[in-house]
Amino acid sequence: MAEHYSSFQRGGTRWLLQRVTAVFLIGVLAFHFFLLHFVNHASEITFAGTAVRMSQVGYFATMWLFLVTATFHGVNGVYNALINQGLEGTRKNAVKWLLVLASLLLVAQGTRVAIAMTNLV
Amino acid sequence: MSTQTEPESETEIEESEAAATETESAVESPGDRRRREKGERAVEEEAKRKEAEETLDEEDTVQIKVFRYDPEVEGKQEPRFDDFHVPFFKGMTVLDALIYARDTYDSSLTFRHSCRQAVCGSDALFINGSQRLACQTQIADLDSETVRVEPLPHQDVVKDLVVDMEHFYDQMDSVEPYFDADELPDGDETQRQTPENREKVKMSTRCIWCGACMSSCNIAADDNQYLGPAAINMAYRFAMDEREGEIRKEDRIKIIEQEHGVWRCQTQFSCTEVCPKDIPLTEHIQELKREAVKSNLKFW
Amino acid sequence: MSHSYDRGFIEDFGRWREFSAGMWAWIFHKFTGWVLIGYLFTHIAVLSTATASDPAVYTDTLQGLEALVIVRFLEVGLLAVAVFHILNGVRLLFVDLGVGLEAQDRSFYASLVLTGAITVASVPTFVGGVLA
Amino acid sequence: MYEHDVIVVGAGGAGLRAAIAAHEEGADVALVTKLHPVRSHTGAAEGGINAALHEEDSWELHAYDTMKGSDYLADAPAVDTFAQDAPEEVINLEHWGMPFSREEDGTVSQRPFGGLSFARTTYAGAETGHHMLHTMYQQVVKRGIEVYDEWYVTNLAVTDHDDPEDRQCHGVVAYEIATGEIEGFRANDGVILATGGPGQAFDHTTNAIANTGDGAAMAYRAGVPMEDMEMIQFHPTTLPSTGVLISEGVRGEGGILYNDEGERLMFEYGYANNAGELASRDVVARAELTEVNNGRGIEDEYVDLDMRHLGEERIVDRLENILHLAEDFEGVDGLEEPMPVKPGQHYAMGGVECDENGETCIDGLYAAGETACVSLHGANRLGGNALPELLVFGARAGHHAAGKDMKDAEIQTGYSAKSEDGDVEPPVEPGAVGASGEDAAADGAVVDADEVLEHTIERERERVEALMEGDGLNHAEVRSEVQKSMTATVNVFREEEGIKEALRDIRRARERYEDVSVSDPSRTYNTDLIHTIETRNVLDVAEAIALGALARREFRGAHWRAEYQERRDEDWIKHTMLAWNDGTPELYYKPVLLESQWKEYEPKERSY
Ligand SMILES: Cc1cc2nc3c(=O)[nH]c(=O)nc-3n(C[C@H](O)[C@H](O)[C@H](O)COP(=O)(O)OP(=O)(O)OC[C@H]3O[C@@H](n4cnc5c(N)ncnc54)[C@H](O)[C@@H]3O)c2cc1C
Ligand code: HEM
Ligand code: SF4
Ligand code: F3S
Ligand code: FES
Repeated sequence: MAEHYSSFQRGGTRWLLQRVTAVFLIGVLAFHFFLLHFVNHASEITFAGTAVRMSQVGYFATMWLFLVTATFHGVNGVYNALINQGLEGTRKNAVKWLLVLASLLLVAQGTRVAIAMTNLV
Repeated sequence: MSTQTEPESETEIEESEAAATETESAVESPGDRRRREKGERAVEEEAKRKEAEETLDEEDTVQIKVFRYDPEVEGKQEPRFDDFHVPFFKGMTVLDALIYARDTYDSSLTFRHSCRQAVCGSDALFINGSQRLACQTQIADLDSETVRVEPLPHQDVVKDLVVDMEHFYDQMDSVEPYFDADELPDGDETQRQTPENREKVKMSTRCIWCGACMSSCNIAADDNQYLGPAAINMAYRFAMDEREGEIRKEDRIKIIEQEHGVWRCQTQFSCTEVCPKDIPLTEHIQELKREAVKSNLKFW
Repeated sequence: MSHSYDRGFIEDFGRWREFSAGMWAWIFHKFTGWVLIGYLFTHIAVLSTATASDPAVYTDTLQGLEALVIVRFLEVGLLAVAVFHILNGVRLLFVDLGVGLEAQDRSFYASLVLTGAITVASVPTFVGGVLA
Repeated sequence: MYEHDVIVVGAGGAGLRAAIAAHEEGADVALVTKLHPVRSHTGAAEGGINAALHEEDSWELHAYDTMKGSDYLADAPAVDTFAQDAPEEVINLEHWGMPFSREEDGTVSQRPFGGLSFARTTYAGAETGHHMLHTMYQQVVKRGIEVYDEWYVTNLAVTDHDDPEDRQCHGVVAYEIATGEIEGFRANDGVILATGGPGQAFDHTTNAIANTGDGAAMAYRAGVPMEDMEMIQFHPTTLPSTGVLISEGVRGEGGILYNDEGERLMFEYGYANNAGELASRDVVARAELTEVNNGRGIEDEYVDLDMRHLGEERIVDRLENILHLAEDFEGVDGLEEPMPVKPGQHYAMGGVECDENGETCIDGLYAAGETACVSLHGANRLGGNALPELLVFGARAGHHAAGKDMKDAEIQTGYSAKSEDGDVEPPVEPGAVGASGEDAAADGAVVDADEVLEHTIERERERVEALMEGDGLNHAEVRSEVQKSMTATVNVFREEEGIKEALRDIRRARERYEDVSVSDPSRTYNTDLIHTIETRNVLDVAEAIALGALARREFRGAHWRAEYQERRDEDWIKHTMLAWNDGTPELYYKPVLLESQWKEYEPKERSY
């Protein structure tokens, strides 16, 4: 098995993950939009309201997953697009790590924000 | 002929030729005569051609606008379009029109063609903005006053409508396009294949290597190393053929999974739309993507 | 062989007129995807105001932004972009599963039309607050 | 200069099989072809491949059917070898992955075909030839066999001994179409010609535009006799504007032929009161033309083939590709209207004389496929017998050329096999204009291999130079005149006067050809030049066909003569042979071998 495992091509995994995250995002994005623009009008949003929602563990987890999947999906999408555009070699590597860094920062900052929104701290 | 003995027939020719030259040479030498005749004929031809073009009735002619380019010939180095007026008949194809234009107006008009029946794949061209086989395209179906004919986009133009197919062939070759079974029965036995399995690969075996799909694909245009729809379809044809066996299939999946393989396809469908053999290329590419994912998941 | 003979206009600009449904879908999906990821970054940046020690900063920022007509319209645009990306994304997921490939062009047009309809329908909700 | 053990000219079914065979024997082999292999016309074959695969079938039955179909003009050793080797060859193809149509149990399907006593035609949908061609090309790729594609072979490098049977072939000279470069290809062990049919000698044909009989013409001029050239098969249902073939399947399913008056002609005028539309190809073709000649043709040209009554469901189910063909190539919707059809040239039974091992009378020169005449099809080819011929004799030629130990051929080749002088009186002198042996110096001076090649290359360079420099006629005119003349006179119906007319036209065309030149000055992809050279070949082949037709004064198989309405076995069980004779063709006869080491055949009436 081991050698098969080593011949594993990441192209396929990323492709698959892009689809899996997409499926997850369909639901969550729709929910997110609906909740914050139709149920609660965006203009009426206050920190207090946000804090109430974010303090529910389920909602918090969903939003955090939303953040992570969307980041992966979006950044991976951008990366694919650039590769298809003919990005190669060192530049490709540079872009890759740049994107990874950006994602990590985004997720980290997002997480910090999310935690700040709860009344846990 | 054979009833005559050879020397006889030879003398006969000599005699008749001698006679011919004798009468003529009183006036001019044979060389002069030939040149004069050539000249006269050229004038005649020109007149005929003019007349032919003039007598063509607007109503039953079509105008074809053809891309011209020749790296060597002065005046053709700058690409241009030439117009030809061709008499129309029912059932006329774009290839018929091109042949007519070449044989009647300009014998240097260059394009590949052979079978005239959509099996040799020589004449995929860019006709009125789409990749089609000239021989398979009825002028009447184009519904347009003029027919614009160009060489396939995204391929180097060699001359006029001829493009360099080497790259396309290379891509085809790179997927190991040959049947290679894990094991074969004894000499005088055939392998078995279910009719369902044959049905499954049937469409993929119809490819005539015309290159239309590759030319239409935006991804292939940008990424020269992309295998392209035809080559991937070729891989599909063998990977899905149950006669080859699992081991070979695994290898084939690895080939199409490479960096510039199936993952590059962005399901733009234009390949499927232009394929003159109606091969569902996108479907085959997508199925291979799933096969690849499946074969990778197996080992998790 | 990376490029074909330069046929100028025909090759570089003229081609889009010859694009078919699948190509447009691809272009739109790309565009909307980029907008969305761009938005995600800005979104988090804006929400970062929540980390300020005073909760009012967050509330003020958001409500201040929402008070701008331009932001409201941008939101409509964002919705359109998201809706299209979702609908076409679903279309692509089906394509990946090999389902309904014959209808790929029609499903693209359907995505467009639906996106348009949803967007128009939601204009009152979005723009309502500021204009009223 | 390139050098290989075996050079195969042409990469259709026959050429590919020959190359694989030579490679199997360990030879260094190269394919030199004017079209990329997959563009060869073998790809157009629809129907199938005959082979006695079934246990209840036998090669003897297949051989018997083939001999009967040939109207007893085939040579028994060829027929027997063919029927014996065909099953193995078809199994080979299957092992190479050919996508044959299958039965429920996974075995290869076989269907009945005209003139066969057993359902022994294997097939792959209605695209058998396409699959066969591609399957073999794939094997060529797999084996890494060198392919020089878009190289046009212009001549053979043959020593210039006086007697063709002393000559030796050392290679070929070819022109690279893309660059205009002329190069020699030295063959250490043999050259195999597999250049396909001569359909372009006619203006209405199912053959490709590239089927110009190049191989036959080159071999002919090098001294190999042409055999039974008059035997041309005409297919009754081809589309008028292009000649695209409408398969016999339409009539098989119940399609009906109507004339301009809406009459079901096959019965109305008693052409075939039993079989009707399903009578054999030659009968139907003659019926259609008779209608047209009697003023009952539609637009004075064709008749209608109607299948609408079969119903959409059945048509779509079984004849779908016919709908596409009619739509794409004639602009006719077969579900809504009848399809126009007329007879078209389809296949040449005759060709380059060779034996069961593909060898011609020139040492080191082989021929295989439609361009060759082992004499397998005699006066008429059975449907489904050409594709297996490509396999069987392609393989044999390849093996033999590569030095495999094979049994000696029973068929005799060359002028020395002559049994009888010819007796035709052509109205004009045939052969080269001002024949002086321009194609072979014939003084025995050039015999060394390299010298022969150099010499030939030089001559070809001069020829091309001359064609490029001149300022004369466009070859297309010359070609189309000959094509028209052949179709008008040496067609399904042949009358003495007509054939003579054709010979006169060909003579005139030959003279005009002297003034032909190429107007495209470019060295890059100059198809004008290629076509001009091809036209020369078309002329030689057309003339050979007409001469054979004039000589054979009987009605046998595909060859119908107004003046002689029956088969005349006492006088005419013999092959018409034509020797180029350095420019002054000579017609002679050679016996038909009705006996092989296995069997003897007794001529019987050919009725089905
Ligand atoms: C429409 C149609 C349907 C048919 N259906 C059937 C059928 O159902 N069953 C059957 O048994 N037979 C059928 N036949 C007959 C059979 O297909 C042909 O006889 C056979 O394919 C000829 O094969 P080939 O290899 O001899 O020549 P081709 O396939 O014609 O190949 C000729 C090759 O020679 C090359 N060449 C030619 N000239 C030169 C040159 N000067 N220099 C270099 N290369 C050259 C070409 O590039 C090409 O590669 C059909 C024929 C036609 C036209
Ligand atoms: C809500 C449901 C969503 C679905 C169904 C979805 C679906 C998809 C799919 C299937 C792809 C892959 C296209 C391909 O590779 O062929 C894709 C690409 C992409 N998506 Fe999404 N997506 C969704 C949400 C999002 C969100 C929220 C973002 C932003 C964060 C996003 C950003 C992107 C980007 C940037 C791409 C790459 C576009 C490109 O090819 O250039 N998507 N999407
Ligand atoms: S897949 Fe279709 S379009 Fe592509 S090369 Fe083959 S036949 Fe041509
Ligand atoms: S056009 Fe190109 S992107 Fe894929 S579906 Fe066809 S290969
Ligand atoms: S001429 Fe052969 S495909 Fe068009």
